[in-house]
Amino acid sequence: MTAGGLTVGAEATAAPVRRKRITPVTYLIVVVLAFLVLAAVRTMTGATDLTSSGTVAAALTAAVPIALAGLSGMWAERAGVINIGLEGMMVLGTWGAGFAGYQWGAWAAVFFGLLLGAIGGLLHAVATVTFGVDHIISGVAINLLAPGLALYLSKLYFSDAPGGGQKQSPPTGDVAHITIPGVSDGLGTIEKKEWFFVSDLAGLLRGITTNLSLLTVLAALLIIASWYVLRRTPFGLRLRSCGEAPIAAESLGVNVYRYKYAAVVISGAVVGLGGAILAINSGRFNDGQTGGRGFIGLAAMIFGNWRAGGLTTGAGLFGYTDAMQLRGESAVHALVLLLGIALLVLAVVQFRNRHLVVSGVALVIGAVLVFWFATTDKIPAELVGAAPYVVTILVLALASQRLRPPKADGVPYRRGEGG
Amino acid sequence: MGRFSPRSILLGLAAPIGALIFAALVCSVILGVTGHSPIDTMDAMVDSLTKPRLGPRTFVNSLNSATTYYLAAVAVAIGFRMRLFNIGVNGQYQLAAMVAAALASASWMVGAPSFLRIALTLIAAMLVGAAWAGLAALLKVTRGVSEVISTIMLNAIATSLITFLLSPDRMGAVDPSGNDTRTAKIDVGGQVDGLSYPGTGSKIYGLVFLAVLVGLAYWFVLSRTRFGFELKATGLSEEAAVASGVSVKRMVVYSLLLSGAAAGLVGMPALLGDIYTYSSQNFPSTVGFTGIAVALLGRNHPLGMGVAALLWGLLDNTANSLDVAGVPKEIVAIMQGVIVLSVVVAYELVRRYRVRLEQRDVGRALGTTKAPVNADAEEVPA
Amino acid sequence: MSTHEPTEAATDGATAPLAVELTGITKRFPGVVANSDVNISVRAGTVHALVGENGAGKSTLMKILYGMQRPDEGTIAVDGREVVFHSPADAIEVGIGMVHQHFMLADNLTVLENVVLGAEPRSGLGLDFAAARRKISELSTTYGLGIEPDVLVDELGVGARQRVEILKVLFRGARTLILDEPTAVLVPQEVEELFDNLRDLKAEGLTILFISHKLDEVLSVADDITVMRRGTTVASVVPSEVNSRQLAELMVGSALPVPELRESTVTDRPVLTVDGLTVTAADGRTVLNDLSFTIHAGEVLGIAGVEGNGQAELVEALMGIRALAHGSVRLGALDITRMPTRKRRERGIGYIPEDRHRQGVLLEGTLWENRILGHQTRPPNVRGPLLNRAGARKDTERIVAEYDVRTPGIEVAAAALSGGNQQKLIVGREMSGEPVLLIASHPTRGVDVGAQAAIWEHIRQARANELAVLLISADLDELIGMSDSLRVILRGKLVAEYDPKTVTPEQLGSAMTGAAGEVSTGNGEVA
Amino acid sequence: ACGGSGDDSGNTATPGSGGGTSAAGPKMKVGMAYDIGGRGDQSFNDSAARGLDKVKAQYGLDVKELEATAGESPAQKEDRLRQLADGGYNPIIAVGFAYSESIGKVAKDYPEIHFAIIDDFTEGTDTGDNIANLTFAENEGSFLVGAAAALKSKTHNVGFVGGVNTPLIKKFEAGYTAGAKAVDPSVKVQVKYLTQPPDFGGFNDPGKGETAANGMFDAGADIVYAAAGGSGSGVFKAAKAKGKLGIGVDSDQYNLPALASVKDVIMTSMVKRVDLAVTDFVTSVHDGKFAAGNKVYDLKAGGIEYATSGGKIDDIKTKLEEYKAKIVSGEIKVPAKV
Ligand SMILES: Nc1ncnc2c1ncn2[C@@H]1O[C@H](COP(=O)(O)OP(=O)(O)OP(=O)(O)O)[C@@H](O)[C@H]1O
Ligand SMILES: Nc1ncnc2c1ncn2[C@@H]1O[C@H](COP(=O)(O)OP(=O)(O)OP(=O)(O)O)[C@@H](O)[C@H]1O
Ligand SMILES: [Mg+2]
Ligand SMILES: [Mg+2]
Repeated sequence: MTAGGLTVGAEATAAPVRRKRITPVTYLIVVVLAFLVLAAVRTMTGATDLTSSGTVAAALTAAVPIALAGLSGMWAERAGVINIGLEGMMVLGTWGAGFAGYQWGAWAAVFFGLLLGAIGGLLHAVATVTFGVDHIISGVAINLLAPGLALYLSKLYFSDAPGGGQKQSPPTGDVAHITIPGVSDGLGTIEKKEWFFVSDLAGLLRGITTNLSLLTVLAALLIIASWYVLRRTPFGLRLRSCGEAPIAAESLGVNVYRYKYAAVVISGAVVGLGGAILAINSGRFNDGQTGGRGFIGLAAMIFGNWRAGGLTTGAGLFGYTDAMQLRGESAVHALVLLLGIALLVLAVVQFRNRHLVVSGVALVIGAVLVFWFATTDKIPAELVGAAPYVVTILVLALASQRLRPPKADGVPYRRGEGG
Repeated sequence: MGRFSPRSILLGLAAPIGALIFAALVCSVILGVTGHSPIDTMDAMVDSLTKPRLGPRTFVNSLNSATTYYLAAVAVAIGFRMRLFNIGVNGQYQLAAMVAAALASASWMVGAPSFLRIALTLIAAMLVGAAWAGLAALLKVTRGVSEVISTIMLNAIATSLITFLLSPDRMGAVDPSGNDTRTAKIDVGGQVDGLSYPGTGSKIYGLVFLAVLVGLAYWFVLSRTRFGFELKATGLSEEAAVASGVSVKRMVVYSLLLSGAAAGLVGMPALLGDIYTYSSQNFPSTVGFTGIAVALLGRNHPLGMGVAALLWGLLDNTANSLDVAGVPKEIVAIMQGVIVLSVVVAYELVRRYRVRLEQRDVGRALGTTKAPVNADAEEVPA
Repeated sequence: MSTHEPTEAATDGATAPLAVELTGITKRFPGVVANSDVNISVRAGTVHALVGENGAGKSTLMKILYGMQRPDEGTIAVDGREVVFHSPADAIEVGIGMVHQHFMLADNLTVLENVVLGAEPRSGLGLDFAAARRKISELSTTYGLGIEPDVLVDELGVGARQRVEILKVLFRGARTLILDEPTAVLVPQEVEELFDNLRDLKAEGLTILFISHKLDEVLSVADDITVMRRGTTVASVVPSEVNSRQLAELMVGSALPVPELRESTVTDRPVLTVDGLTVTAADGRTVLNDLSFTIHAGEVLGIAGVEGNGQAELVEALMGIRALAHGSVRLGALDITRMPTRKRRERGIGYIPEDRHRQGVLLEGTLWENRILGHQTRPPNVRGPLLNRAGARKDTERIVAEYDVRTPGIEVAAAALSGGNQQKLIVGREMSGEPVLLIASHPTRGVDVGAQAAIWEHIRQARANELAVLLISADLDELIGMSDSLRVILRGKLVAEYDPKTVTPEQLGSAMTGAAGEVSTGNGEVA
Repeated sequence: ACGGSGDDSGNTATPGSGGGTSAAGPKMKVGMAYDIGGRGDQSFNDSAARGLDKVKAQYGLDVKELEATAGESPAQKEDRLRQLADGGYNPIIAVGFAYSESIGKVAKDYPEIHFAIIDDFTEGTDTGDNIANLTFAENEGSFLVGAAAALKSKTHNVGFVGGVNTPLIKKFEAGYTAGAKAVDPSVKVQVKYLTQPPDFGGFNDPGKGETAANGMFDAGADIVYAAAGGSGSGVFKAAKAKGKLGIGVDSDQYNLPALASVKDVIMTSMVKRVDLAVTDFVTSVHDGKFAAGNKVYDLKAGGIEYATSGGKIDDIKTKLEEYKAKIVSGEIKVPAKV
């Protein structure tokens, strides 16, 4: 069995003509329109949590580890190595943060998270690049190994530490949080007015300027840096060429092994950082802390079409719905309406593009959601937690699928055997 | 060169045995470095299989775990065979077990003949598992949604759905202790009797035979039927399969449905043979992921997965003994990870060696192994 | 004809300095000696051609010269100095560039990215896109390559891709160019353009090593020719002293087979009737536009065309892999327009796909499993829903014997067979079960002369038994020799029809590139 | 009552008929099977561990502590108890209701061994002649902290963050709401559970706790009760950032080292004296006074308390004591279900 999966259903492989690229301007227009709809729904339903600064801040915090997991996946897969071991490497990151954090503080925690994640990445690189092991298998093995190792070491190091336990570390400490004083308060006043759009925008801005963790800033910088390095530097070009056409890269003197190693180790470090941030934001390392975020990050990466911007959007969407479901049921209820409206808009768009079936399905689901919203006051508490997952599936199912994984993703490579 | 030549068998054994030895070495090093004695650890593991009372119990528990793991592995393997990654076995089996438990304990079932009740329970579990997997299939063939994402999402959604359904107003029952949310208990008529094993009161799940049956069916379908051939062909080369007239979309739907149906059975041995209720507290909740590891370790092979499931079950069930002996039982998880990794590395190394041998054989058969300096000897057919 | 020992060639050109000298090169692979004591001397500023059968070891030798493979024995000297290459980077360093037999391009990267990869101009940390763009445009105009730097390679046709490959080499300032079968996918006109480019390069003092199976081309462009057979050099000649027939005999050690149909067996019973076939791609482009033709029992219809003009889509549409936007397809009297692939195959359509590794075989499957592929609903492979393994094995033995598949047994994986033997197995399989129609895409591509002759013979025999054949090939000699009638496809349309008895490859080439202008149907005589 | 502080060394303890220990004999062997969190969870299991440590020092016990693995099967829980029993441990304490089924089965096979299970009493499942069920009236303690919250709230708006939506945690919610409403019938109580079973991550995800608490504070609450195990630290973190207050659970969280950085926002804690139950139980076995059946640790028995560390509720202590007295006397019946 080779990794990579079946291509059936994803029509993306066709269409070798010049595709319409979304220009920044259209992108901006779409974003503003979407925000207008959001503001309108907020005004209609009075569910202030839809756009409140608190939601935005919580969404940001929830999104960061997922975005870093996705980013990590992108680093590896851009070089042609599938990394399903993200979850395990993230666990290593959380443990490293717990280990270093309680002894030397939060920034040491960050560093150790990076380091342990990178070691996890190195293991994956040895298995997949040097030994040519199927990428999925190696990833699964790492996902088994890492939590076991973390717990084993926890018993060794944390059991007797003050405030620690067999399955958790003592507190890691936190890094500084920044608030822009005047701005935050001013925006807060506007946010409270509940003016259409203006207050919503204020909430958004306040959410990202108030009590912002430096780690969030670090993550944002890392995403931008990754984009730059992969897209704009020789190193990035060579790395991507290993994921698209390793034999071609080899034929131009690129040492494919070295770049694959670099990519997978960076991948491990990035997701390790995600783990560290998770641990620091929670205050300590905990068994089972990652809770599948590595997998969700992988989903965000696929959602984002193996691109930095896309995966950030995916993680943001996930973080947003997750924050919302934790903050209040009324907002989730309003979310149903929002989703309904979004689907109805999609139905119209798809109808104009003559995708009649998709349009019809979107119409029906959209109508059902709007009806559901209209006839109920709240969503059963048990189901609220599913909101982020349902939204992700719906978005994936109904948005047009133009996914394009790196061509040699998951394909084994050995030097001197190609061509 | 036959598949069963001595050389072939020897090579086949070299990989797993070498890997196990290597894994034992790695774990010894980890134990040694962290101040635990590898020998004592080994002792504790051996003890847990040989001591009176403990030994038979560990064996029975391991066999029971293996039964569950095996079913999960088959469910996973059906997809893997055609490079379809059903990460969602976990959600599928839990949802299926919950609905089946509710059905089996329903009051209108109580009078029915035992055989019928059990059969209905199993069928319901398979249907629910298949339906939940079918959602992922539907999303894939109609919208091209990667089954990796959709099944991860469906796992989480299943969790919410189960809690929703487990409310006493819906499919759940009131728990007398007030500490659990669960379905009503299945009474004796709906249970499957276990098999006694000398030396312990623990019983072997009666449904261990179901696992064997599923394994046989898996083997038969894959290696003896057209469907199995097409599944394998799709896995080896999607494009070749399409060119040969296989409808890959249909195969995706069938194999995910089958995979889901097998997943539906995962919870049944424990449900009908031991726990008798689907409880949010006490029903094993990660078997689907174990199934992935077992399938990979057993290389999707019906017998290989059986061996892998047993090994896994044994390791899992010696964990308590390690703890008692003062060795952190997490070493078991480490061992499992190292085994998976070193087994596949070993297989890969052996595979490379085997390919070289095979090419050499081909070369010999064609007479090109020795470079002929003057090639005029061989003439070209006109 | 005068041939001499390879070493003499060196003395022959003693006047010119040697750009490359390979001495005593030996390279062994598991089970094969790809190169055995090879000696070649290449004079600077010349075009040196390397010819030989499939598997003679040409590509391997060139990969050794390019640092992609390490020789087991022997030495390499460049410009008189001995060198040791550890990777292509070392070879590029001393001014060697190689255009490989198969494209070495990353589809999802732009032309610019493909070209600069590994030799990127930098500004600070980043890649200096402006400088790269400038240099590429410069080279492109100098050599008339017509390359835009910012398009995705994905969007380029084969000709353009070939030029990108050459640009890659020039970009690195190579003084010695290795071109491994650069013309295999080009039509005659494109080949001419390429050769013009080569002459320009030579005029600038560059040295070119050139591999081709098309001996006429070799004779027209080369200054020296080295012939390889079974891993070693057997002769060194100059074009003025040999003709292509002699060269071919040097290559194979005996006379060449020729593709030809002896007498017409065409009947008037239509087997395949295509009417108004139109296919659109996922993005809405029309890739096949209103195609209509009929193939009768005992007739071979050849389709000529530059790759990428809709041949692949046509085959897929006929096989039921791709849906039609309009039009109908009939097999005999039966409308099969909407029939799934399997049913079509059950009705007697055999299929030799263009890319055997991707579509034709399961590389990891055994030979008998490959025998079942595509015939998994028919005896002797199955009984009802069950496989008949014994039946399949037995019939595989038959194919191996009848089609001379060289293999140690039927339990080995198909990957262990050479390409030609894989192809013979596929042909044998598709000829099983008495097909009424055979769709053959490049049936002899990459197959050596012996196997080629065998495959032609099998097609001939089946045709005599009233098989209808749709033949698609890039080898114009094969097309002309094997077809009863010929059509030309260009940009998804059938633009011309020729009688293979009278048409020349040049005429076909013109029509294939659209250079023939108004010639269309008027020029061709209907068969 | 508190565990007697009599002798320091176990060797001088009175020989017990059922305990199987004697002055001259080997040390008494106590087996403890924790739930998933294990020793050091800074919460429920840790409280049991504290009790064990105390009696260990007191009687010089030989103890063996094992803990559960996430996602394990009931058979593995059963095996854990049997290993302890086979190893000669007596008594054996199972911490947490997850052991309910297993302890019932195991106890039947080892009639000479004394068992205790914390937090569960199910007739026919984990009852027997050799099983002591140690349960707590969490609703009563929650009532008091609910009352404290309502008394202290300036916004008439308080919150409840439950870790996982289980009946046990709902019991906390029921008491809390009742207490708050008893003080101020118009008070608004916001309720949120972090996860749904079988996802028990809600007991161990401070991030979720923080988000949920922030939501409540933003919606007007000024005091939030964190009945969420390890996730509580997130609630306190949110409270600290927003200048609000939190209420702890299980132990006196003001004094936990792991929460030192947020202790100043912990108004009080609903203390569940698992340690007391453990010491009581071990002492009873040690003294040969084992009693099977349900022993409820409630306000009256001193098994449930509210913490006063930090002095934030000193001003309302009298009122709380009044409520406490009413509950103890039975004048107020605290609901156990929502
Ligand atoms: N990586 C490899 N491993 C094993 N054998 C190889 C490898 N590469 C080439 N060979 C063998 O070496 C021989 C020479 O191959 P090579 O590709 O050099 O032939 P060629 O002359 O270029 O043929 P063609 O005309 O088909 O391109 C072939 O028989 C092939 O079997
Ligand atoms: N990259 C490779 N890795 C391993 N083996 C290879 C590789 N390339 C070629 N081979 C082996 O070399 C042998 C011949 O391959 P190839 O198709 O190049 O042969 P060939 O002589 O060119 O055949 P044909 O003339 O039919 O094209 C096969 O056994 C094949 O498995
Ligand atoms: Mg070849
Ligand atoms: Mg070649």
